[in-house]
Formats: sequence, C-alpha cells, structure tokens
Amino acid sequence: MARVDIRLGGSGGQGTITAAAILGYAAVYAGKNAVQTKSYGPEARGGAARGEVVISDEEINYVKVIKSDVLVALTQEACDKFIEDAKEGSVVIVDSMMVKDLPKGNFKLYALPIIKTAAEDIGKSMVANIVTLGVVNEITKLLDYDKLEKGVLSKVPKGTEELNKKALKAGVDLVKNMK
Amino acid sequence: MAYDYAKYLRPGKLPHIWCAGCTYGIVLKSMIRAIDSLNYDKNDVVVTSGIGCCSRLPGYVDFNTLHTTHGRSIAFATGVKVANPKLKVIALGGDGDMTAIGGNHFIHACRRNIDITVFVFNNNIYGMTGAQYSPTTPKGAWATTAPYGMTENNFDITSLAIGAGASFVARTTAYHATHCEKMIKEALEHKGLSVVEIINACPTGFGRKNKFKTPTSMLLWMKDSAVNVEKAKNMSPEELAGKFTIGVLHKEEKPEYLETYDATVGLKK
Amino acid sequence: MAKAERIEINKKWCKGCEICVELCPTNALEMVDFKVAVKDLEKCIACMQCELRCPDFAIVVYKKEKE
Amino acid sequence: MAKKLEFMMGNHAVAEGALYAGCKFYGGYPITPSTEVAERMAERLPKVGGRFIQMEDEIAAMASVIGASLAGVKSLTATSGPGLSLKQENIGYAMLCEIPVVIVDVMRGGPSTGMPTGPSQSDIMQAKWGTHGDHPVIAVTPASVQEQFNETVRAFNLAEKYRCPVYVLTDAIIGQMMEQLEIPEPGELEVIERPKPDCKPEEYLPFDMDKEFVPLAAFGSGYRYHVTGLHHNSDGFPTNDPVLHTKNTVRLIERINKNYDDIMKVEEFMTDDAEVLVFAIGVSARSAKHAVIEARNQGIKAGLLRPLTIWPFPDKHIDNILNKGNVKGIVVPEMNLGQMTLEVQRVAKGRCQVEGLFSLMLDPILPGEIVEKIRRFV
Repeated sequence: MARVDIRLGGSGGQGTITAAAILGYAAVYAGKNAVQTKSYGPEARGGAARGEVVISDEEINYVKVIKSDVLVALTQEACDKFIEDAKEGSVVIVDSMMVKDLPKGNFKLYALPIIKTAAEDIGKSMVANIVTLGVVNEITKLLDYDKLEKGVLSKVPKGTEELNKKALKAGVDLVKNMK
Repeated sequence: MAYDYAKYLRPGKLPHIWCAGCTYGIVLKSMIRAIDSLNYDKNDVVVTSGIGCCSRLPGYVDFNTLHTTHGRSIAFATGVKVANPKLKVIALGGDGDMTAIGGNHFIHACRRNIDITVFVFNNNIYGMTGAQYSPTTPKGAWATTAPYGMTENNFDITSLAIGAGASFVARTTAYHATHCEKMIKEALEHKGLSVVEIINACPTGFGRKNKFKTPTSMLLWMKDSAVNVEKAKNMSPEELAGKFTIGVLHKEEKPEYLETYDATVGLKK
Repeated sequence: MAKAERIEINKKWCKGCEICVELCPTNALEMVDFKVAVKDLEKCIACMQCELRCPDFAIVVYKKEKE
Repeated sequence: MAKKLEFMMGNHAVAEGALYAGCKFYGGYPITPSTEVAERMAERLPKVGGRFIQMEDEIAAMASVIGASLAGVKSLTATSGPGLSLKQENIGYAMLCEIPVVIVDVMRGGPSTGMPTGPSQSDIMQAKWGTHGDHPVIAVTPASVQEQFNETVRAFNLAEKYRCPVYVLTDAIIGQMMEQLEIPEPGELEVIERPKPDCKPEEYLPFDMDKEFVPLAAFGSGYRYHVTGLHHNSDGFPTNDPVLHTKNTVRLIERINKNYDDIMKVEEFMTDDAEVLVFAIGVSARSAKHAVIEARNQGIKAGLLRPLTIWPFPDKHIDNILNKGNVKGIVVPEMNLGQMTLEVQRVAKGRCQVEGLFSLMLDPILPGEIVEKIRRFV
C-alpha cells in the first residue's frame, strides 16, 4: 500500500484529531507506518478543525497531508475549505445533514448521515468521529476491521467501549446499506 | 584550648580574598563551629553559592562545594537536594544574590519548604563589583549607582522569607559571633527551608562612604542596633526606632517538600 | 593576673583591620606595621573577643590551664 | 518476541528515551511546544525511582539539572527558544564545569516570544553560540518519533562519555506529531553509565587539564571537591592565569573535535553517485528525502546527507562526498533564514554551489520546492 493521505475535517470539538490519532494507532498495530500531525501554517487559521494522518506500507518521508486521498467533511465550512485540496479521483465523504451544498469535481463523493447516525442510532453525537472511522475504513478498506476495532477500543475512555464499538459498526453499516 | 578550624578548612586556601575588616570571615568561623557541633560527615555536606564576595566562601571549606552563577545558589542547591535528599545542603549568597537577581529562587524555595538551609550575607551593598546599591541598601545611603543617595525602598529579608513560607527564619549579625553560630546550628537542625539573615559589614564598599570610619565602628553599630527578639517584645516602638531584632523570628513545623513529594507520587524507592 | 598563656598571631593572614585591637577591653593588643601584635600579654584576660571576631583566622588565644 | 510497539507523540518519546537511558531527574519550566516532555516525566519518573520538579523559571530549571547531575543523577530538561535563551548562562556553566546534562530544545519560531506553536529550525546557531565564550557543543537532531527516543538515549550517552551538556535539537513538528515507536528491550541500545573515579579522594583532580577524561565524582560519594564557573585549575579552584585559561578552553573544545568519528552520526541516502546533494536535518530532512526520491524518478542524480549530529558540524562527511568530484551543487532546506547554509558554504569552500531553501512558514518545506531547487543544478 502506497501512502494514503487522510484529512478529517469538522468543527472544533467533533473529535477529528482524536479520530486521526486512533486511525494512526490502529494502522501501526496493523503493521503499517503512520504519522499524525498538527497544523500550524496559515491554513490552520479559521473555524474548521481537522485531524490529519498519513498511512503507508512504505517509509513515510514527508510527514504532512497536502492533497488528500481521503477527505471527510463533517461541516459545510470544512467541506468548502478542504475540497480544493482533494486529489483527482480521491475519496470525499461528507455528512449529508451538515453539507447541503455538495462539492463538485473529479472525485468519488459519498454523502452519508454520519452525525445523525451517531446522535439517533447510537444516542451520542460525540461519537460521530468513531462512526466516521467506520465509514472511512469500509470505503477504503485500509485496515482489517478487527484491527481497527481493537485500536478504537484501546484508545477511547474506559466505560465507553460498547458505545464506541456500536458507533464503529454503525459507520460500516452506513456504507454497506448504501450499496 | 583554642578552637581548631583547620579540619574544616581546605589547606592552602587562606588568606581569603575578603577585604581587611570584611566580616565574612567572622561568619565563616561561626558556620564552621556550628557544623562541627552537629557532627556531620563532611562528605554529606554540600555548600552552594552564587556570585559575590560571600559566594567565595565555599572555596575555603572542605565539603562538596559549588560556586554557581549569579543569584542561582538556591536553584542549583534544589537540584542537588532533590537528586539526593540525604545530603545536607546549604545555599548561601549575598543580599544582591539572594534578593535581587536570585529573588525568584529565594521566594520559591521558601514556598516549597524544601529542606535546604539558606544564609543571606546582608552587607547592604554589591561589594565585589564596587559598591552599587542592592535591595537592602538603606534609603538615603550612598552607593556608586546611588551617588545622590539611595532612592528605592529596601527589602526586609526576614519578612520576605516568612511571607513566602519559610518554616524557620532567623536574624543575627557578624558581631554576635556566638549568637550567629547558634542561629546557624538551629537552622541546620530545622527540617524544612530555613533562612538566616546575617547582618555583615562591607567597610570598603559601604562603610567608608556611609559614615563608618572603621570596620570596628560597623561591628559596634551592629552591637548597638541589634535587640534580641524576646527583649524587643517588651519594648515600645520609640525604643525600637533605628534598631533591628535578632534571634529566631519565625519557626513552625510544616510538611517538608521532598517528604510530601515522595509520599504523594508514591515514589518507588 | 594574665589569663592567657600565649597569643599566636599569623602575620601572613592578618590584614590589619584593627578589629581585634579596638575590641580588646584591656588594651593588650596594638598595631605594628599595619599588623596586629601583642602589646602586653599580662593585660590579657582571655575574653576571646579578638579571636572570636578576627575575620582572618589570624589570632589565636591560648588560655592558661586553671590552677 | 514482538517488540513493544507504540503510536506516540514525539515529545513523549523523548521522555521515554530519557528513562531508558536511566534519567532520574527532570527539572523544567513549562513552555510550548516542549511541555509534553515535562508532563510525561512528571508522571513517569516516580515510577522508576526518580523525581520531577517544576522550577520557578527557566534559569532555575537549568540550574537544578546541573545540581542534580553533580549529585550523581542523570538529568534532563526540555524547553523551546525563549527558554533556551534564559538557560544559556547556566549551559555555559555546565560546559566549563564539565557537567553532563541533556537539554531538549523543541524549536519554535523566534526571535522573542515569536511563534509559540509554530515549528522552526531557528535555534541551530543559538545551540552553538548561545552562551558566551568559546565552548564545545554537541547537538543531536532527530527526525522521527523513533529517533526522538533513540537520539535522546544517544544524547545521554554522549553527555556521560564526554562530560558535557548535550542538546537534543528537535522541532515542533517532530515533537508534536504521533508516529510509531518501537521501544527497545533493555540492553538493546547501549546505555553508558557514568564512570566513577578510582583514585584516592585526596588525589582526585576533577578537572585535570592534562587528561582528556576524568570521571565526575558524585557529591556525597566521598570525593569532596570544588566546582566554580570561574576558570579553574585542575583541582577546581579559580585561576586567573591566561595560559591555563587557554589550555583548558582548547582542551574542552578539542576533546569534542578529536572524537568526531564517535560523536558524528549521519544518514547518507543515494549519495554515492549524487550530482546534487541535499543537506537537511529534522523535519526538513524528511521533506528532502521525499524530494530526492522524486528527483531520482525524474532521472536526476540527487542524494541526501542528513546529519543526526549537527554540532560538531559534519565537515568531514561533506568533504568526503565533495572529494568524489561529482557534486555540482548542494541544496540546504531549513526552516530559518540560512543558519546551516552558511556552515555548508564554509565547508564547501567554493568547490560547488550551495543554495539555501529557507522557510518561516511553519509547515514543513514542500518536497516540490526542494525538487525545483535540485533541478536548477542540473
């Protein structure tokens, strides 16, 4: 697997950075290389928050995400801001409730009710980031599901394991049911 | 039998660098007698100092000695003590060292109540650099950087130490050499941060220009101005005008920093 | 009357500050060539003020053993 | 046996590396973007029998680690540019008094308070010349989370071996990012313990100028000696003799220079036939490696020289490559305005062109920009 640059965009508090870190952690335990970075430069300003992680079977040299292979936008603002850095033919996943103005371009677009699923099916909107991970992995098949699940469970707060397990599974089902 | 200082002095290091009439030598002797009376193993004693005249003291005594950077005596001492709490750590410095450039370390060591003994050699002036004013130069006094007279207010070192949380605070003078020895001994025996302000004379930098004709006149000023703290309790403010108290000004038992730290973090010994 | 057997002075270390001479209550010490010297051992009452307050470790008073 | 694998933040990896090396004391003061080193040490040290203290300021923090080291304990502090500026006087003290300590500098944009969260590589010269006077400097430069660990261990080893302070010069990207880390088994990496003197205490000369190395005795171990930041004689007592001042200063600097081969560590990537060399450290070196691969794909003979020791400067390694006669130009990407480029130019002595690629933009230099510079030499 060549490097995959993943950008998870949302607003502050949605846990996109945590999700990126969990994905990186799970990838490392699955035997891959991963780098999760923070953002500092001029583009880091403004309201849209993002978690970024690069995953690869090869050595990761350049540490940051510039153009994304996978972009997730949980808000309209994040979508508008990050869409121009989505690679041609890349995967773009948006929250169908939050992103009304769907982006157009040469990429595979998935509009899915991620936040609604977290809030209504799982009962906690704060697990939207874990639902996101389920979605991303089901679409990209980056990691074996059980390895991802193991990664999630070892990084979430104690006592929330079942909740997060359900959230991850719900993300997978969102994609499966779409087919 | 005369007291034998030699067993605590490093051979070949005397005469010391201090000026004729500088009282630091008197205090050095008091310090040696105090330590001797406690029967410490010389290998367990660490003396740190900063920069200035009194900070040359560690070079003369046969302990583990550390002459550090200006003002940092206590900060170095803190590292030594935290790394090896078994060591008896003495941090000394002058009034400038301890209350100007090193003031921050002074108050925070008091706040922590770490088991270090601090001696502040207060001679009211920066002696080594040639008589510039310090935080304890009395208002109106002459200094090379206060050629028209000192305009700043001065610190009361003992009040500063008490306010910052030191658990043992005493004042003594070089004139009261036996009392000085006693205060140093009590400070060393105290568990926690102890401070002894030792009033000293700088005849060269301070005395000559501030109406003290001889070193002895400065010692006699100490004799006349010092009032034992117990005696002072029965004296009126008028009687105490122009005087200062000597003795143990503050003493309390409270948890020592390293004991608290080790217990709190469950230090694996 | 003298209570001191001898007073040792280390002239190499004495810096001539005169503290000992001026604090001596019996005028037993004096300055000679800017250094302390014993003027009259007989006058010494072994009060030890000079030794105690000599900053330079330059003066040592040996008391007479009690008779 | 499977290695202990972690996905860890760079700053935490520094702390873990220090613990692996046997560090038992941390004295610090909080400063972005280095604070996670302190936080990790505060939590972990008591579990291994060590102690942590948050001092009242950066100066005190530096003083405390020197004091702890003199008490015989391996000691660490971590800071960033402004804090490093404050520490400088005491770092010079440790250099002159030959006291082993490890100082981590997580570089951020300066001068002054500058860019507190903004990564940079602009303390390269501060590490070299920040303290006054002539002095020896060792600085290691990790470029990955694994190297944050391994190079911290090496920094402790160098500090103990050469009796001097050693810098871990890293940056806010490497320090703050998360990456895989294999924690080595005990014994897997070399850990150098401080040698103890074997002479009689009365014969001990802690700063013996006629010897290259003298073991540093711990306070309390029976060797009572004097330490002063004044220039001193072999026995530790002050001297004003300019001959001795010269002799000892030269000795301390030469001790580092003479052991270049032991202290120096570089990664050479495709340098054998390289016509264009890229010289970079830390996060910039990762961009540079990406760029070199890209350039090779374009048919350009590019190579990377990546020092993991930046002080002393890798003069010999640059010389060796330039002596092959293939190199037409050197590109030096760095997140400052040319601190390393000048040094590379000094070593190149006009044998080839040297061009810097500077950025203060806080993000890593883009591989594409480096490729563009490489192409200019072809």
